[in-house]
Amino acid sequence: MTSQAITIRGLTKAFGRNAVLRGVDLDLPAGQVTVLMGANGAGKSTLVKVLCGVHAADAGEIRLDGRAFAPAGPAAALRSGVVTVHQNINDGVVPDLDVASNLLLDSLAEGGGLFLNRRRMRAEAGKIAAAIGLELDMARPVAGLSLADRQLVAIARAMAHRPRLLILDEPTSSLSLTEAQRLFALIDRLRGEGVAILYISHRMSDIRRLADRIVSMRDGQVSGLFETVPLDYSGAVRAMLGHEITEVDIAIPVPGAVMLEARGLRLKPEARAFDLTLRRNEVVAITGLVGSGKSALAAALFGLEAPVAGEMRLDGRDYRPRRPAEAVAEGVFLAAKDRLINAVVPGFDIQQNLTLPFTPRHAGPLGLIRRAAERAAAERAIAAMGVVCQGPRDGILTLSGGNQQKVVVGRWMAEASRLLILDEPFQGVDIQARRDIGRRIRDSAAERATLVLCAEIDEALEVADRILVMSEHTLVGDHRNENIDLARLMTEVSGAADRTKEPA
Amino acid sequence: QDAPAPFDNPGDVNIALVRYLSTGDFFQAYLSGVEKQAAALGVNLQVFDSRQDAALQADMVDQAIALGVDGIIIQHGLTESMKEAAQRAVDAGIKVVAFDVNVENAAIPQVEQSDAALAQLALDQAIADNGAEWVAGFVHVAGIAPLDRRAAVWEEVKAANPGINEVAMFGTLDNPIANSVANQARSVLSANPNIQVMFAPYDEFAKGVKIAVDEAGMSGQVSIYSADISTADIQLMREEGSAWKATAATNPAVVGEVSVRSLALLLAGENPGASVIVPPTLITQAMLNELDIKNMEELGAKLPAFAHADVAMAPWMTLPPR
Amino acid sequence: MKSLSLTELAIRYGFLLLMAGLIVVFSVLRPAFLSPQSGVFILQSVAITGILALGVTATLVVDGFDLSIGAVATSAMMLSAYVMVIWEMGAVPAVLLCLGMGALVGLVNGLLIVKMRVPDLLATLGMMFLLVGLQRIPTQGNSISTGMMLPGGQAAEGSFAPEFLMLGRHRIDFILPDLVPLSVVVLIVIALLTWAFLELTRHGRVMYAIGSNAQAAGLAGINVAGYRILAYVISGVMASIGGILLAARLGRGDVASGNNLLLDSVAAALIGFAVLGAAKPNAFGTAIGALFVGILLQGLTMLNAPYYTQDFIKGAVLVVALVFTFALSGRVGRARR
Amino acid sequence: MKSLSLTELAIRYGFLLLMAGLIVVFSVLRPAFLSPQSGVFILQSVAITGILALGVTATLVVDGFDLSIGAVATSAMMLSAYVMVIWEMGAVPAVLLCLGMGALVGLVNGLLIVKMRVPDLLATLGMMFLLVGLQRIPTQGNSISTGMMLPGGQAAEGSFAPEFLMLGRHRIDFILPDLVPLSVVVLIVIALLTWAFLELTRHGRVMYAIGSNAQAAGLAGINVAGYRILAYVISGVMASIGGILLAARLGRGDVASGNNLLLDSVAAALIGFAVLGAAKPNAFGTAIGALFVGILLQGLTMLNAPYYTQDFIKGAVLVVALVFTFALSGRVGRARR
Ligand SMILES: Nc1ncnc2c1ncn2[C@@H]1O[C@H](COP(=O)(O)OP(=O)(O)OP(=O)(O)O)[C@@H](O)[C@H]1O
Ligand SMILES: Nc1ncnc2c1ncn2[C@@H]1O[C@H](COP(=O)(O)OP(=O)(O)OP(=O)(O)O)[C@@H](O)[C@H]1O
Ligand SMILES: [Mg+2]
Ligand SMILES: [Mg+2]
Repeated sequence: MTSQAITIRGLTKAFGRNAVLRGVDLDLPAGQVTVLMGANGAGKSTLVKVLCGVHAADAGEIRLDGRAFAPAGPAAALRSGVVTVHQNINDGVVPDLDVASNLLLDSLAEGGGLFLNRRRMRAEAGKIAAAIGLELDMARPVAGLSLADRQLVAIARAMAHRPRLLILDEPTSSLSLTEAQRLFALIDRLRGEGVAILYISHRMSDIRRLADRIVSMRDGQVSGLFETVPLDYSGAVRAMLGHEITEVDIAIPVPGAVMLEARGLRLKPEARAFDLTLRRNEVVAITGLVGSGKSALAAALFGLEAPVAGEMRLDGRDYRPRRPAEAVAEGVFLAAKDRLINAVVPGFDIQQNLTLPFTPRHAGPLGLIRRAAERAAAERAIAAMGVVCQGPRDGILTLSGGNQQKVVVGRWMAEASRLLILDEPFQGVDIQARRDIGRRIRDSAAERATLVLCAEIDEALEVADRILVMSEHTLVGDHRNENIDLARLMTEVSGAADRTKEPA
Repeated sequence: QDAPAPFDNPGDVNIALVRYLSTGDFFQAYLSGVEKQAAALGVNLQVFDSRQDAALQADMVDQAIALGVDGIIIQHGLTESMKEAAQRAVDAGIKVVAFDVNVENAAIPQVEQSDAALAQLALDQAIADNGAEWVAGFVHVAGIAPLDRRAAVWEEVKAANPGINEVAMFGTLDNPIANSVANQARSVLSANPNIQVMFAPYDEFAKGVKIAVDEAGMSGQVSIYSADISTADIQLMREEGSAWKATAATNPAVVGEVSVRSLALLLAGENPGASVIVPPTLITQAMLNELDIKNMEELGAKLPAFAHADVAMAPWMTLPPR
Repeated sequence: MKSLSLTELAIRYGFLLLMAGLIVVFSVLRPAFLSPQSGVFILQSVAITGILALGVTATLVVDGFDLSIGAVATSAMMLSAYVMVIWEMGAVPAVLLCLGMGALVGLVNGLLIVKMRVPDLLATLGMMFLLVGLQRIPTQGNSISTGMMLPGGQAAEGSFAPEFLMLGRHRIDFILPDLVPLSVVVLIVIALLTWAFLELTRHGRVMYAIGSNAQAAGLAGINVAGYRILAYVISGVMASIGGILLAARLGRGDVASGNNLLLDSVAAALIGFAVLGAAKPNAFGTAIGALFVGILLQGLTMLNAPYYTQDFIKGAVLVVALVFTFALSGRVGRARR
Repeated sequence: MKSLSLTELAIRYGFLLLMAGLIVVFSVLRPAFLSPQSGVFILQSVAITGILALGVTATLVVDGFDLSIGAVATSAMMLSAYVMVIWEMGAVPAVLLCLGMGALVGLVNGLLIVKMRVPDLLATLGMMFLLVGLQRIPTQGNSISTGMMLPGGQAAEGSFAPEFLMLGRHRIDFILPDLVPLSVVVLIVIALLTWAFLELTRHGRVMYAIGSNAQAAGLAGINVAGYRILAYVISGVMASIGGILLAARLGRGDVASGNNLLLDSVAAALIGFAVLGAAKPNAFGTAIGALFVGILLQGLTMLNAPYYTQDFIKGAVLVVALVFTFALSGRVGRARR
């Protein structure tokens, strides 16, 4: 038996009447990676926030190295060696400060000299960044970094801490394969140094790569513990869901008429031009590394940014949207990635979030909103997407991440479209929800063309009829999702990555 | 007649006007009086506006000293902040006059529009019109020197006439003043519907009270007495059945002219006296109606006492054209 | 309907209760406080700030802020006086020109903020100074009233059109004859329209979305720039309506700074956050906020409280009411997020 | 060092160039503008607003806002006068009590905002009204000066201590004898300290972190509540220093002075956004912003421009300078994010 760095007994936490943690018992041994699995809303992030001092537990006890541990705040938790990388990247970095300050943010908080020593700060920050292979100008403001780099900055800072317990809440949700790999190597090293690691993820590939033991969580309680090698992954999934996971079985339908036809599309001046054809009743996934240009393609199709060159035709007519409103009017919808930044309206309830793009359709003369119609539409969408909530008038932020994701994807499926673009629709959702959303996408696809952008190949395989590969802002592969040559697909994905790492 | 030095060559004479208050008709009219008299004398005028910043006003005196002006008119301000600055100017050999601010300096003549006389004239008229027994409302904001001086007279008159019963005192300088005072006066009138006389010794106050009296439909019952005057005030006083019965005022333009002339006397080596008082005029509603006076210019034309004050005069001085 | 806990009740209705308590106290001390005239008068005294505050609310909804409203109102006052007294035109052109001026200023504010990316506080502060100066240039700092001397030497012949003055002075029969001034009717109509616009129409909905997450709103196909400009135009037009009413009440173009109008209407809009526990800008709350200040000042004036104790009590009540709402609600309001 | 493009140069130095241009124009038109006295005068004229603006900057840095600074300054002025004239105490207790009062008001503001979750604009607006009233209650709205009548009937015997008055009036020899007033020295010292605190110390860095993303800062172990309260305390103390200087210059507790302090210092702090293309609150920019306004007004006064054209030009130059900076930089400033 390894020593138990952290023992948690009978932990409870409720928000108002919502009992989120209902007696959690959990041990986190030193030198091991404990993977915490759980459906969206199971309470994983809440558990994390109790451990790192953001929330106080209602009852129960936590012991760190045998001593009672009840941090008064994040600073206290950090001092005790409990270091956290939060799920929400907005919780990790300070956009207006430079990279160096961000990397040293917690040491700035801790104390030390009064005056800053710029040169020493840069050197120290450089070392921290180098440990995770992050090559950035230390004087650059974080606001200009890509999401992946921001995520890496937050991770690097946590890693530099020599923690007792390291908590990573979905750290790879916006990382590319290579970056994730570097993270895994670092985790391996810390594990070797005897750090207890709590790793939360919905990605089976991460879990398979890292887990020493798996704890499944369901409805605020631990529902399964798996420590014997080989780990029982399907048992863990069963324990977290309470039932067997439904298998996906892609039956590729006969595609209909051409819906979108792009010729000679060039997304960047230096990128190669490519063609793209999307048909009615066809679900096409585009996969590729983070930064390979998937979102740039979405931006071009949705009128956010004009392509450098190329012609587009939609349903047989010229299509050149200049702004999202025009794209929406033409029936081209985009569910953007990074929901908290690009999709969630925090001041709104679920219903208002669901109907946001289509308020004109729920409004009568003078623009007066017809409440009944709006509510009915919201309830339909909630049922169709399987959003777990008390009612349509609950605030969006009371939902767990996965359910928020269902809302912001569901928003665009409530109305008929010609082309539906879904950018990372599975970001942060649990495996069951992923299947649910995927099925919903496929079931409703008959009358439109559907384009799904996802960096995870697994996700593409689960949803698409056809998988395209994007690299360096151009399409480099086209596969029918039937006995796919995965090896070739992987080379197409990463081959380009070896040649150039695109500056963010 | 030949002007004495330095007015034999007036183009070389530079004077400065250093102002504390500038926003409003009174101050604008005062400025125009200063400008006209300066032009009539042919001297150069530099205007410094401190926008009610007393510290800045003191600095501006220093600035005027540094610019090497020959004379300075200090218009309003605080005794405490201006006293030393004024002394510095005097020490630098510059002639100084002060309007409506006591800089406690024997070398500096003080031009005054005599707030006490203003208030007394208006209150005498109120007693003449209404007898010595009435229910009164008083509009006042403490801490503003001229208003405080007018309030002192009010206290004296009240003490001398025990029949005057002050039931409400209110006032505010929130901008626009007339609108804010109107709001207050409405409340006061509904709480004290028996008020007969409103003493509002500042025309912005009187305007506000007049609006409130009209809105409350009490014009027949309440009489307003005030101080100061402007074209807009004349219009209001002459409205059909106006409650605004009388005001006591000096012509601000005349005060401006007198200020310049007092300074000119000093510069010419003559002595205007320690205190130059511009006498106020009582202006009643009846007077305005009889003479059919529509604006300040007609007021000046038809009430000569208002158009020109025969103070600080010298035979060699050119007066502004009328 | 969910049943509410005591705290929730306190948050929702605490502020309204406080207001009711004030009314009771004032009525006991001064029975005249409860008369219909007194009620109408309170409304009249807050009509102008209330209208301005509703305009500010529109900009607060899109997460903006308009510091220029006071200056727009006084500019409208000067402009209407200029049009009627000096150009000798009628009430209709005066009103139209003022509304046009307000819309134009709002448009410029909006373009500065949206297209030129100048932060809202900065752009509208600059506009404020600019207007405060500009409105005084045509008359060289003089107020405008009938009979004033023109630079040419003759007296201005024009005068305020009677229909224009009616806007500020005419009273319509309601319960008692000649009870309700037109300005109160204007306030009520504008408050209802603003409320309906913000709460009931898709445009209002979209503006709240922009205020909460402009990026997400833009990606939902909403014309974010257009709506933000619209909010400033609304604010400018409302401020000019306030200025028109002010001119109609005063009957002249007064060279006033408008700073107090600004502060009072911002106070009303911000107090609105606390009404019904909204914790966000909202038209109903703004109207109640304006009314609250009106009631407080009316009552205190009736009690002969000098102006400085009125300020003090206004501030103290404000702070207490807000602490009550926000501390209890545990929600962080959205004033600046 | 990277070489900068023309646009970048324009963004960085455009504002400073504009200022230099103004100085050249004014100097050509009025050679006296360039004298040391004139320079000192400009500094002195902006000393008090500059100090207040630096305090506001501290709250802007943590994404807050302090509307109560003007009222704190005038309260400090009244308090110091009260202490010396009515309680007949010396300069040291007067200064200490004022600083303590400023710190206390800042603390209360901070607690309201941080602990009671009242939005900053609301809390400080309430505090503003409260102080405006409170400061007049002890003297029933009267100004405080030596010899004033006390409620008891006798005259106040105390007077402003000479050492206190020196703070506003003493001039030290520099280049010319008796050139630089102490208040200018105070301004320069405070500006340097604020700049060093915000730019060079870890506390300043941490405050910027809070302003940029308070949530992330808190999760990194920063005492967000503590620093935000600190910012309001700094702001309160700075405002009270401004009030002390004002009292020392006036030599009396004047109820009518200090009306424009709030807007002028907010303007200076906001103009600071445009300096060196910072697009965020910063001490250097704030100091330059205050100086800019001082130069503009001094130059226009020397050119005999009436007060209203000064307002107009101040507004116009502000708008143009800001459009220039923000439109070119393409960055959205952080005024309200
Ligand atoms: N601050 C809060 N206030 C109210 N409810 C909350 C709050 N934070 C979380 N919850 C609720 O607690 C429950 C658990 O949320 P939590 O974020 O812990 O889930 P999770 O397991 O991390 O889910 P995901 O995989 O989607 O991230 C959800 O029902 C959520 O709505
Ligand atoms: N840091 C950044 N700042 C501004 N724009 C960016 C940044 N990173 C990416 N973009 C823009 O966003 C669009 C999409 O970027 P990217 O090339 O990263 O797409 P992607 O491959 O889909 O990435 P992801 O896999 O993360 O969705 C492009 O127009 C790109 O220029
Ligand atoms: Mg989570
Ligand atoms: Mg993408």
